[in-house]
Amino acid sequence: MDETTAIAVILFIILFPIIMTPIVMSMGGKSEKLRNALAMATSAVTFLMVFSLYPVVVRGDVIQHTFFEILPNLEISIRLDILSFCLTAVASFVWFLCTVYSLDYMAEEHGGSRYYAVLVFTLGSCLGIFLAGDFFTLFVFFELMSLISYILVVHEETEQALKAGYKYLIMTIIGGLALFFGIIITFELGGTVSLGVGAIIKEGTLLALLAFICFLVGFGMKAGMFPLHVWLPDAHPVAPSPASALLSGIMLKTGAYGLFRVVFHAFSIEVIQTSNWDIILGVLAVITILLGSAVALTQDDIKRRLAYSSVGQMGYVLLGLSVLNENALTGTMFHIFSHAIMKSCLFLAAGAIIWKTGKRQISDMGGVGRKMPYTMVCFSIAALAMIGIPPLNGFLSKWTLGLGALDANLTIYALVLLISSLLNALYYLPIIVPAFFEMVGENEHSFALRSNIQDVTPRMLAPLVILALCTIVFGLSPINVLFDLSRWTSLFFLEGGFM
Amino acid sequence: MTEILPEILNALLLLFLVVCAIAVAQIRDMLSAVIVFASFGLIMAVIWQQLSAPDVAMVEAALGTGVTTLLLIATISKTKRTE
Amino acid sequence: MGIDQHFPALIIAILFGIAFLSPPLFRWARKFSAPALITGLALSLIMAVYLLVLVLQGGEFTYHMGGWPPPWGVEFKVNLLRAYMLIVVLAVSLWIMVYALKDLEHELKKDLLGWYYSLYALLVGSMAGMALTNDLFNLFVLMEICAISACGIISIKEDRACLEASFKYLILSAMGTGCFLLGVAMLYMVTGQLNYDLVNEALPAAIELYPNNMLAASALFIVSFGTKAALFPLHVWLPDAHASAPSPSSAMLSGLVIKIYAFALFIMFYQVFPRSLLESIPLNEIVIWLASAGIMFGSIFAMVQVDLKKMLAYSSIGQIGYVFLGIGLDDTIAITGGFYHLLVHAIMKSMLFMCAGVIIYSTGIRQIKQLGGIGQVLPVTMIAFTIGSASMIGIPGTGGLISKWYLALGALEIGRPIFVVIILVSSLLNAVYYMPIIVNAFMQQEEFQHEVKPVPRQMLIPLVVGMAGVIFFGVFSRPVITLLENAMQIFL
Amino acid sequence: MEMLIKILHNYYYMVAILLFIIGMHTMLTHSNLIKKVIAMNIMDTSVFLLFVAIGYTYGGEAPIIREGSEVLYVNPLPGSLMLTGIVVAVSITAYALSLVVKIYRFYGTVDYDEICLIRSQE
Repeated sequence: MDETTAIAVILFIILFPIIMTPIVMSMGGKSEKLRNALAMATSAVTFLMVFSLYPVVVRGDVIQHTFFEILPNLEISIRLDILSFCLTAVASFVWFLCTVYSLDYMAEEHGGSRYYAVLVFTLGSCLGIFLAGDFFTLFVFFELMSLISYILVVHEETEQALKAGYKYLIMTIIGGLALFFGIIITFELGGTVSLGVGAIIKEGTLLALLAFICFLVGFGMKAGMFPLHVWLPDAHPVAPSPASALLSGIMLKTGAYGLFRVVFHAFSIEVIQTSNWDIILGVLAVITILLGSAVALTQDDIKRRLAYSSVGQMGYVLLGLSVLNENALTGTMFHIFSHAIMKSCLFLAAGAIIWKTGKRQISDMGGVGRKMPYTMVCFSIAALAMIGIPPLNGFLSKWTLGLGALDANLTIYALVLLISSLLNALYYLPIIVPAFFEMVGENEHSFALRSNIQDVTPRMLAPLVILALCTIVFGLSPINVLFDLSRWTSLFFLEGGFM
Repeated sequence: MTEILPEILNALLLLFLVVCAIAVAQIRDMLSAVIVFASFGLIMAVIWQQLSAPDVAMVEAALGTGVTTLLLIATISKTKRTE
Repeated sequence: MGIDQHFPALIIAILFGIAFLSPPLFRWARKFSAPALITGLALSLIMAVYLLVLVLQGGEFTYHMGGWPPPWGVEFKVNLLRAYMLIVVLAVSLWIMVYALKDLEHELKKDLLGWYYSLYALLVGSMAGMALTNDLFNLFVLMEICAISACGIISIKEDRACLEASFKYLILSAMGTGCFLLGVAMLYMVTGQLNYDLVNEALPAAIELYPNNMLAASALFIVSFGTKAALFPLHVWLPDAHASAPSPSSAMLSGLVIKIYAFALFIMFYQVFPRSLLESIPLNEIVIWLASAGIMFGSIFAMVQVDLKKMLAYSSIGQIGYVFLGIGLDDTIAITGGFYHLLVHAIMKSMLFMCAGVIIYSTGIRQIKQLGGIGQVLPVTMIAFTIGSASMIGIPGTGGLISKWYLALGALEIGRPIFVVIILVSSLLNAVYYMPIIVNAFMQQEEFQHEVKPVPRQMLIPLVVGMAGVIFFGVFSRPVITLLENAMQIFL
Repeated sequence: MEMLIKILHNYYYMVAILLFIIGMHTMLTHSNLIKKVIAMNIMDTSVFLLFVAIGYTYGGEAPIIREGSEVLYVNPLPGSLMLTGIVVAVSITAYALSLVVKIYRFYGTVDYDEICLIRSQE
């Protein structure tokens, strides 16, 4: 595939879902089936197109193309390198599965047309973030995605959802403005914000620190970093489950992706390390990990527990970014993959349970595993992967992250990883164990007593099973494509090949 | 002496202007205030005449003092006379 | 010597002519009065564009009223910035008038329409004059005309709030013009000139001799234009005046009238005053700090309002602060940003007031609280409102972002990031008061309770044009920015 | 002493500015609307006085040119400008007063404090 075709494909990937949005929206009035099929086809086609870019990326090519300048030196451009590809691939993959899952889940909900249209639009803008060629384009898509996904958050339109949505909106705007500030300072200091330049800011001055903090606030807000995570545990649980899966599984990653770009493109490893800003990142990451896991323990609402768990897991990603060596970056990248897969699986499974039983409280879920065995098995696999049980992918990412921390002589980080794994076990096992092993009559709410509950339809189950299988395959298999991609990404950046 | 006399006259007129302006602010009866204001305008016209600007003086006497005072009195007759 | 030589005077003559023609036309040939106004505005707009083309081709030029050269005659000057200002004024007022034709029918008594058109033409004419004039005393006269006609289009709707608000506006306006005239007297005392350029030439020598005069004059100018343009803390008249007026008048007042005084202040600072004065007296410091205070307080006051139009009016106080901030920062990029914001805000605030007008026309609601669910019944209006608010906040893709980008870049350029923080915090505050309205309008589950009158197409089309404008200037900002940057060259 | 002489030399200017301040103070602080209008006139007129005083040349005559005589004329420009100024001031006054009458019809008072009171009770 030559460069022109690749550019055309990239453009197609971003624009196709966005163009499909009004079509999906208007289709809703005529035929719901057609609308659903269109939405599914859109994500499927996008996913396939992303895959067609694989050969370009494996060659190690970087595609950077400018379309037009909005203002002098401030352009709308696209970029494809291995990092973009990794995130685009996982995003479109999970998106496709969530759309399939939505078909049944949303069948009886109100506002289906709006939901699918927004889902498709968010896909386009999310991929736009990953494929943006400069910070300004990234910012544009980032804001688009954040603001439009507000509609997903408040889809239920309950009082609680609106309240959480408002919090989300305000935090998003704060983040967006901070990002704007950061980009302006970068532009002022470097005269450009293109990702094709690398190390735009070369000195760790006070203004540069301000830019770094602004980026940290902007992207960290999205990634659920302490202390800007406050919106996350409210916003994620109130959304419809497939949307929660996307919010937690994919959209959180845009923040991590942005920080990746900031560390390597806006600054450089040297600047970050000589100015000791990696310590800021590390400390925040440690707090995020411990706080997320600890608060998750106290939550009884299953989706809230999962949301807090997301906060903790994003901490790993930030931790890897602060360590900045080969193993740590590989671990970070691989954790982005694993977490996207595991957390989507967990949210979808939780959604299936809530959809079938109407129960959100974990204490009411004893015995559910006997009535909905497939769902619960998938949940258990993903949860075990979350804890880091050896052959699963969660173990691999934690192991690599731990190695990275030890390489950098930061034993304390490795310790933090261990403690948080323990905490993960503490809050996931109490969901899994009673679900399967609770005795009849132990609890009056027990599901084992009720007979009218069956497992969900195959269409909803399929995405769950695929995701659960992924957690196993990418932890176990000797030829681990995702791990290789992660390793390449890490080398690609550390060896400076990204310019 | 012939040169200093007009100066003194002018100074007196100016003093009178200031007194009128303060009086307008202080008088509570609106009609009286308007009359004081009219005298303010007339004195102003005289001063301008002294300053060799007869055209401005005439316009001030006709418009600034005449028309404005008429308008003010008309307004007062339609509203309240006292403050 | 072709007719195009006379365009600067002709624009003003046409508008003032229509002002005189409108009432009799309305009386005896009713159906021609509105088309006459629209045609007049369109004609002047075409001439203004032609003037811009002339300037682009041949550089700035002057026009002597009646053939008298300065210092005796009134001089009009056309350069890039003035042509830009002229086009903004004429285009936006034409756009508002198209909307107003329908809106006024229910806001005013039938037989007052002719007078409204007359006042409107007078207002636009005086603003066009203020954009072009090169003479201090002429500016004073135009300011007075502008003040009377601006008060006129508020008080023409005879209700208690309008009358009280327009009286307050009139008195403070009179104070503003009084201060301006006193300032002009101070300048005239030491230079003996009234023409901008001649004053500018004579000032450096005069400053040496009479520094106190200059100090007084500059202070008086800041007070005067500050009052007129609602620079904090001289803004007290604005919320009542803009909120109680008929919606087209609000759009006009918030969109254009306060801007033209910001422009006048800019001309005073950068064309009339010599550069050395700005460097010796910290005038710019005063302006930027007042502007910053206005940006913050305007937004904070807007947050607690219950009346939709009052909220928009308070928001204007904040937004005019951006323009003053740009002017005060004394940097090409920042001033470009300020003037770009002038254009963008003229479009978006007028559009928001039009939306408020449509809501009042259709449902009679003024309270923000009652707007829940209105997005279902007035979709186009509320989408326009959403886009306008997005531009206020500075969401990418709208014009608001570009002007903020330039202002912030300018502030960084001269090494004062604190103003970037102020801009960003105020954007956040904007979000805090605009977002709930939008969210409630679209996300409320229960049905909208009030009666809804169908909205005529003539009111919706201007809204669509406004939306297109906000987005157009958010994406294709290059030409205007380039034009402004070129325009700044002669000032800085 | 020097200051005093300076002031004495410029006593027209000083009085004009004093009048301006009195006018502005009255306009802004008095609650009676009619008095505000009168004060506005005083303020405007004081500026006109200042202008005319600027145009005045000591010992100059009114600029009416007679054949064959060579005398010192005062500067006619400020005077003629003030003609415009006076007309503008009168028109503003007329407009303001018409507003006052209307306000009286709606509120039954011409006192600004009372109007505010009435509006706050609504």
